[in-house]
Amino acid sequence: MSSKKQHRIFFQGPIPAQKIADDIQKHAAKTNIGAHSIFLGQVRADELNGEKVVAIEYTAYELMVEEKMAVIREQFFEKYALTCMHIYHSLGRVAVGEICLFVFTSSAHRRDAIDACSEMVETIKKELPIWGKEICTNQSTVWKQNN
Amino acid sequence: MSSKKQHRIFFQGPIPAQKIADDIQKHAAKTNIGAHSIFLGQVRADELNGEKVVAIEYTAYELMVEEKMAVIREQFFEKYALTCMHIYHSLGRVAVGEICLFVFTSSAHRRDAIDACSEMVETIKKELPIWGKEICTNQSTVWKQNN
Amino acid sequence: MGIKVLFFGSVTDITQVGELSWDYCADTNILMKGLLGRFPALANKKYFLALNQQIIHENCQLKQGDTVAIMPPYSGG
Amino acid sequence: MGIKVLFFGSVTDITQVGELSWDYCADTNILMKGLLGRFPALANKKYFLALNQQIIHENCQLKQGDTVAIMPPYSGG
Repeated sequence: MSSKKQHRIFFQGPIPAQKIADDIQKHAAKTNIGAHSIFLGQVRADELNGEKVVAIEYTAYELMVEEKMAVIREQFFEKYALTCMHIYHSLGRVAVGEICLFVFTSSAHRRDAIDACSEMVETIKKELPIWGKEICTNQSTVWKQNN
Repeated sequence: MSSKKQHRIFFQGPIPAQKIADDIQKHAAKTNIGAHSIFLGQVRADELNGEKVVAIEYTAYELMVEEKMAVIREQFFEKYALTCMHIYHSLGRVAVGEICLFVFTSSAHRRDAIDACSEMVETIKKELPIWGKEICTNQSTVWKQNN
Repeated sequence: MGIKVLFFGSVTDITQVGELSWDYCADTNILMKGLLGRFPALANKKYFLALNQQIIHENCQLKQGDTVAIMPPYSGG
Repeated sequence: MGIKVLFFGSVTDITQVGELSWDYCADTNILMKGLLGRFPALANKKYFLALNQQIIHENCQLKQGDTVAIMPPYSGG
């Protein structure tokens, strides 16, 4: 792990749509890519005890996330023929309608990018020490639970 | 079919990264969405008989594509709990490194968007009367074959 | 009106045109016989037929103004 | 140096702090006994332990300067 480049995945606040466009554009130069798969998590206006969620506030055990991601990245590049993989997760407050997770995989042929992206979303939810606190209209808060 | 809104999927030339960002941004107002899944097809610099591909030129039986897509859309909205689904396919010339296919599905929970997007990519390749002609550096051309 | 015949993809390498008007004929078998007479190289092609935008797998009756498309395997995406 | 203890997510609702220094103790069982004494509500929580960023499932020896994290189920994404 120590020899691996640490990939920072955290992004302070919401992930702007413009960043997604810029990241896609950057890959135009990689002409061995035939397929990109992107997953975006968007904060949903759920209702909790009759109160609407207005934002989620994310915290994480950042050092552990980075160490885990280095191992996970390695596993994914072994399992899938990926050209590249970029992952961003918000920290701090992300309002309803904003993007909190951005997973971006690229490969020569479509199945690698698609399958890796799908598996990575599940892996992030299951394996990374990140917590979301849902903040409601009346300022009450509920710790998010993943399913 | 006749009662269904026809969704135009064709896009003249390459699909700009900025369009993708704009389309994502438009969905910020739909606060029942929790997940977006995006697939992008990018023209790859394959080598054919020792010549590099520089572009693909797409043609389609447009009327049949539109009629088929109306039926396929209906099937997907029945099968998956989607909030929305947008599909764009290029017509005409798309150079290496440019985007020729953009599939964008959104749902409250991630599996619907991810599974629908993945299945739609396969459906497009298999079911839509669209043809790609690969154009090489020496101007020779080869009709693309899907696998 | 006759029959409108459309050609797509690599089939147009043989026909050199994307569309032509064909004298009315009773069914798709007769139409294809005529087309193969005019474009013999079609015999070596793999293709599907669509009648009025619907794929057909067997001989179909034709009526005036119908559209028949001769399409090689798809390669979109 | 002692042991650095980190709290995350809903566990911080109980501890009110995200981090504290704890006197050195020999293993994680002893550490948790001490923490449960100080934060009795932890007993009703579901949580995992990580020792130096590695999830542990059983009692582990501790050494000076180790970091132990008390983490409720993850809810990222």
